[in-house]
Amino acid sequence: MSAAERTQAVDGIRPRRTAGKAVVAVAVLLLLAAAPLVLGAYPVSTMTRILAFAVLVLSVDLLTGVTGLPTLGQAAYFGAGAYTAALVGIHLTSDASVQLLAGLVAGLVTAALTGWVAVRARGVVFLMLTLAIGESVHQVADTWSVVGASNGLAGMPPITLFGGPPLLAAGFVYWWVLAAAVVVFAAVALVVRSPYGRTLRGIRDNEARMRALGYRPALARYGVFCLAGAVAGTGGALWAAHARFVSPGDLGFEVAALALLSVVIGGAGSLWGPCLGAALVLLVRDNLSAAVGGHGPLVLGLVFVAVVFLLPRGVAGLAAGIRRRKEGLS
Amino acid sequence: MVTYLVGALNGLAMGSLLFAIALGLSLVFGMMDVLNLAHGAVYLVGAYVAVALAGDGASPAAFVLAVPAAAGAGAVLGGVLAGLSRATPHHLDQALLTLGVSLVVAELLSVFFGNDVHSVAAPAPVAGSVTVFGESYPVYRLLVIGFGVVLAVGVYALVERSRLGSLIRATVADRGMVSALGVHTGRVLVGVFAAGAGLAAVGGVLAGPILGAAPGLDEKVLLLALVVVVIGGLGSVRGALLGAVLIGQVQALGTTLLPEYASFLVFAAMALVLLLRPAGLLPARTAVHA
Amino acid sequence: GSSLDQSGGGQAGDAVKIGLLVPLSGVYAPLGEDMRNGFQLYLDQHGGKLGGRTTEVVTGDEGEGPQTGVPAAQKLVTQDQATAVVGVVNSATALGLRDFFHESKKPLLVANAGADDITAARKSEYVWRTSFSNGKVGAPLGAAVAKEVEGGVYLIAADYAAGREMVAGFRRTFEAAGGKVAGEEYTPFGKTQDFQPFLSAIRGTDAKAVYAFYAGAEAVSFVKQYRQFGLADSTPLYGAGFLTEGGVLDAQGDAAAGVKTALHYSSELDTPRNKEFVDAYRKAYDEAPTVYAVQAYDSAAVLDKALADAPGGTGEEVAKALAGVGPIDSPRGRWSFDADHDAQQKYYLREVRDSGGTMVNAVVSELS
Amino acid sequence: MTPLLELRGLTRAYGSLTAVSGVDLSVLPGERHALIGPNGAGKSTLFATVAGTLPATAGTVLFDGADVTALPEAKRARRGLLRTYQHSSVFLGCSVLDNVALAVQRVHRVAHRFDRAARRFRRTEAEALRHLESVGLAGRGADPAAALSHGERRQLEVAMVLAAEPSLVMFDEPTAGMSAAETERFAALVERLPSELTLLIVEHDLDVVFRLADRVTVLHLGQVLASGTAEQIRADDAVRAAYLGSARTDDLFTGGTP
Amino acid sequence: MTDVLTVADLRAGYAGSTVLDGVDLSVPAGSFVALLGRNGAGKTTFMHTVMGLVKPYSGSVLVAGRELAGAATHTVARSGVAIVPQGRRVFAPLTVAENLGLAARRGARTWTLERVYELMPRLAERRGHRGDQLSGGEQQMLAIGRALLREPRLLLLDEPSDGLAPAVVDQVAELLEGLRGEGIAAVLVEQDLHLAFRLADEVAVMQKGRIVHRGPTADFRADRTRAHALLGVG
Ligand SMILES: Nc1ncnc2c1ncn2[C@@H]1O[C@H](COP(=O)(O)OP(=O)(O)OP(=O)(O)O)[C@@H](O)[C@H]1O
Ligand SMILES: Nc1ncnc2c1ncn2[C@@H]1O[C@H](COP(=O)(O)OP(=O)(O)OP(=O)(O)O)[C@@H](O)[C@H]1O
Ligand SMILES: CC(C)C[C@H](N)C(=O)O
Ligand SMILES: [Mg+2]
Ligand SMILES: [Mg+2]
Repeated sequence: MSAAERTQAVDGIRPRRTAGKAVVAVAVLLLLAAAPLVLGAYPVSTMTRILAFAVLVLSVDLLTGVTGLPTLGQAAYFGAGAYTAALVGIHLTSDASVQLLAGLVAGLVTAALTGWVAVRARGVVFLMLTLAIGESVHQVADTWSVVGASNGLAGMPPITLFGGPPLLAAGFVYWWVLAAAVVVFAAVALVVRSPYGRTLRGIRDNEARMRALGYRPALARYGVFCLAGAVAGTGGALWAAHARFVSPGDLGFEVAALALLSVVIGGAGSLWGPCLGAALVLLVRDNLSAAVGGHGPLVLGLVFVAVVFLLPRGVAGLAAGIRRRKEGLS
Repeated sequence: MVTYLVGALNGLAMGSLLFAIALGLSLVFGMMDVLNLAHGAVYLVGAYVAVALAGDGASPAAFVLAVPAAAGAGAVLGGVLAGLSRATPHHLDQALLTLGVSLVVAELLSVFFGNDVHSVAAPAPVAGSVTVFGESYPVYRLLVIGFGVVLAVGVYALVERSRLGSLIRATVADRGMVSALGVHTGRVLVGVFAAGAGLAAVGGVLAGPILGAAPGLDEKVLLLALVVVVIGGLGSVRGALLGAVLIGQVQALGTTLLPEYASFLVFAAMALVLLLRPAGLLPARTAVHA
Repeated sequence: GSSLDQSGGGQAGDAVKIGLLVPLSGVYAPLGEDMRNGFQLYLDQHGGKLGGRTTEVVTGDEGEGPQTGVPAAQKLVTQDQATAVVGVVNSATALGLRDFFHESKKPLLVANAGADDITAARKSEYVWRTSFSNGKVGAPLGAAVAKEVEGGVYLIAADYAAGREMVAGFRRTFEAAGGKVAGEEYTPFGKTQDFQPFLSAIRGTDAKAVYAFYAGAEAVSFVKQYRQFGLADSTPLYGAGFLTEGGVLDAQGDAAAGVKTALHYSSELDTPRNKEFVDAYRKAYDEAPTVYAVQAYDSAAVLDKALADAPGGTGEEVAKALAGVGPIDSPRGRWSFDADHDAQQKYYLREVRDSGGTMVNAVVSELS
Repeated sequence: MTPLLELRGLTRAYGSLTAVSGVDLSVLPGERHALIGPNGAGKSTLFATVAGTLPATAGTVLFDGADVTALPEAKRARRGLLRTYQHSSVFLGCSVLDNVALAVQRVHRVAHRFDRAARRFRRTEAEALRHLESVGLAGRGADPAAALSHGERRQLEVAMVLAAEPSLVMFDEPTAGMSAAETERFAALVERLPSELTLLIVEHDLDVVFRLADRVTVLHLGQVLASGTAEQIRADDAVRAAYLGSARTDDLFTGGTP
Repeated sequence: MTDVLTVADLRAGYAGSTVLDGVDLSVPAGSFVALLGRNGAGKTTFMHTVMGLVKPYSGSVLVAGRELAGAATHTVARSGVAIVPQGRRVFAPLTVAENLGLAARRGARTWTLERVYELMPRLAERRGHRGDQLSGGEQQMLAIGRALLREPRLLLLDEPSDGLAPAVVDQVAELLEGLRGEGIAAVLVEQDLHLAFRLADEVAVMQKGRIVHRGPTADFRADRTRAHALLGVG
């Protein structure tokens, strides 16, 4: 490989492979879009939840994988988005796009209001500060009667789209959530590949050096924190559109932890890996537990351990490894 | 006024307990650079050892026996964790790994001991209450304070003042170079891990008469221990002590003063400390890099 | 089938599938086990049939909250095609499921979750409750305490909907009967292990008694510490029955002696119906039944009657039949559904006493 | 001519140890100024204090006529005051090209853009590539920086700092760890740099020092021991005693043609 | 004279890539071999592989006749090998005294703390300073002192003069010459050719993971053209 070619490869995009990647992406999209036509209501509703959760996971990845800030607080913004969307649904309009926008703004604003506390820290301290934010927001949701306190916020009517009829069937809700999630995925992917994404990776690797190069890392970190809040809020709105019910547990520690774990399982920094991680985690938690007599946590624990040993750099790392091996041969 | 004095005393007792529990986490975290999320589960193992051996509180001997038994069980678990965590040098992967182990351990405990809440009675001679500042106060909690003091002094001397201590700290900083000095770093790792986990399990026994044993307790304890460790400064014995005492007071005295905000107090205290001193109150010497 | 329509057929013919949604994991797992036992006992006693049909029970894991409970219920209905679902410990889960059952036109028999709204503001013709509503558990004790206690009563509960509703229910009847509240505090739910600050605060008032609502691990800690800090001897403790129910009481042991609670059941109830039930339950599971077991047991009894009246086996039919099941002859005494689909039942004043080495909830009297 | 960098009584103490003690120094625009001195003399500390990584304990730093003593590091860098690190400080998880591009994109003011993929900012990419080539790392652009050897990281340091379009660069032992060939390349690169670029170089390789520097300042125990042209310094006895030791005049190679 | 170190056909690298591509090198007891080469040639990888810090893919590493290829680092260290690593790698959170204390052996004969302090008085002055509070040169001295306290028979010196002021380089050179007198053998990776030539009995040149030249120092110095070609200078 010539020098020029190798440098081209820096972005991870080589002309030859772009085509292949696009084919895979389109195929996956088509399969996802076709799911409601062949699957029953329950699997489709499971996939809907996975998609909404994957959006949350993307926001965690943006912070953790790209910027190197492990967070246990994203559920707070996810929840803010979900509650806001539900409130909009109950009191204002059943239009899903309005709810989505409201969720996005709610996530953004909540993150902007609370993020300044967290972005001054990094590493474990950041982890604990975000945990504190998450738990405090959870506590508010758990005791504030306006949002139903611990009983949750119920009574959200089915969503509508562009003035159409209520989307009661699982499949239609799924399509809406899929479309929105794909757009979010694309947006996050763009951010990651943009110069800003590079700035964030620089901060992850060596903040002091960034400062010496003339960057203000705190500002960039605050920016990505707000951005991640917006993404998480969007995920929350999608979650609410499907569940039509929001409870404090949705912004609890468990959700935040599972989101972070999905990122680790999927391979921090990759985008599609954590999405697969999200699917794995939710499937084990929700679909396997009864089948193994309530020992879902046991299976989840074994999965975690197995992932570390079998896929050291996450699901995405596995794929990268295969690619590297192939290249080595060619 | 008396209420506050009793609150402060109780804060000390809870602080001692927190110290015993958080210490192991801090050592493993600050010294081995592994965030051991299974620490709470190991604690719970200790608590259930107490349930199994001294659940009825009738015999002080059984309670005393439970301490080494739990320490042993904890050390074994710690050894296993150490072995496993060598599989990966990445922090997040280690967190995933130890969390996985923690889920498995907690689940196995619930298989063996059921999902019911268990309590552990304090050994008979110290099960009663005495009058302190005019209020009746459990003797056992007073005992716990004394234990915390002994533990603090012992561990401080060992870690911050001995060659073993510098060996451990060096191992964290650069494992490769320590082994290049002829030291079997795997053993250091396992040793520290086992000691840390043993401490957690002993904490489980000692806390038994106060917190009991129940599924889910592992997470609560882990969370509190994490808060203590982060507030105090990672890897520092003195930090863990200060953090534990502080959180003990925040929980006891703070709740007495501001009961409406009880659920926010711990996190608010942590956020405040970390905003003012991001590396914690007394960071270990490990924590700073040029 | 596809997911683009909202189907949900019936199950005519001989067999019927019932979904049992109880916590198999998490902090509520002990309750889930009792409920499963209760439900199974009824089936076993009736040849595995409900309403004359062979019954297949499909179990879902409710977990700790709606995050796990709601999808599990959806699976029971849409995937496993259960005719009705029984269970639900957590109130938020029950409320979160309400619209789903309402719109799928499938009956949900809530066999524990206590939120008042389930059978009030958000009632549905498809949601029926065989257990209790929080406010109603608190209420009956109010008048009794007002009569028994000379002086103020301190109210303390876990800070979540159930705690607040229990206290509100108690307070209403207590104040109506002339009782005086000496103080009121809500402790962080699920986060409080040490009650010393709160107990100290109680001591700081002139309260002559305490009314408390806690369940699970918090109930154990509260009652034990209540004794350790010397309050038990000076200030009688009253509470909602969950304070001393089931495994919780075993863990509290002697510390709970003398605690008085109100509940719609006690395994010590001295009626033939209950004796027979307790014996059968002991024989099957080697332990005394709890209120949770009875609630599930009764749910099976309710379904037994309703299914007999629903020849087509569709959700609509069963729901309609539920309205006509009439009184249930239960170990807790006869009870029936009220207009809001909630259980209308008797409450008992219970006191924890030593009975041959184990602590039990002895029945003191019936509360009106 | 006003100096580009002027230090007045610059002092930096670590607790009781005063590592830099009342240093006065001025560097004219376009000057190639070397800073030498024994280990622990305070050279790196001086750099860190000038760059703003460490706050000064006392004294002033004037850069381009303005007092920057209180300015944070990032702001000084934005004004064109940059330094390299004695211990390579690169972005280990990023590709080698990204390391340099990080410097370039800040200068091109696109560091916070996220409307397009980074590779679509062609000017930035091309510039970064050019800097990589200039230090001989062009072929390594796609590798993660963690895969570079010690000496290769030193080269990357040089590329990064030059890519940030400085007006003053402080090189802290740039050729330490570089092989003879790479040192030669570095020296040649510096000689090719535009003459208005001002350099302050800490270096123990005296061949490099005397080849590149117009003026040399010797630091000893945190204080300026001597300052002057290369010849003056070479001849200074005090410098010889404190720093040079036995001058190595013997020829490296005993035979063959040069 | 026997060899302290005999490396045969050593292959090693990182995550599948091959850096050392069949290296053969032997170091006779008591002699110094300079390992020269351009940046990225694989010198550090070689040192690390001998030390057991990088696991070889194949090949043999004999230390005093004992096969140690793939052995754990501490095993290698206990067979009498010590390393002064590139980049110093002193223990940042430990004080100078603690750094040295860790390396000191009980019942040491030739190298004691006192002797190290005597040799490098600067370290004695900085006894209580943490590793990361030392200047670059001070750290290098500490790294050398640490290795000496192991009383090795084979020293792996990876650019020991890196960052040292000329006067100190002289001191180090004298020190190392003294060591050679005591019968310690060494592999010396060094960019400072003055130092390398002064110390080494033999010179080996590495290019792209292979030894491309091996011979007595005097021979190497005698052929400037070849040396320049090998080292890529000129
Ligand atoms: N963080 C620190 N804390 C305390 N003392 C320090 C710190 N960093 C450096 N020192 C001390 O300050 C003095 C100057 O160090 P500095 O790194 O500036 O020296 P230098 O001239 O760059 O030396 P070298 O040529 O060896 O790199 C040294 O004696 C060193 O021990
Ligand atoms: N951790 C690593 N992962 C992947 N590749 C590496 C790693 N370390 C070194 N390399 C590669 O291996 C090759 C040899 O590196 P090595 O450090 O052995 O070189 P060196 O001869 O010591 O160079 P220098 O003179 O710069 O120290 C280099 O091309 C480098 O890019
Ligand atoms: C008594 C408790 C089991 C009640 C239950 N926690 C609820 O949410 O209503
Ligand atoms: Mg320096
Ligand atoms: Mg090297």
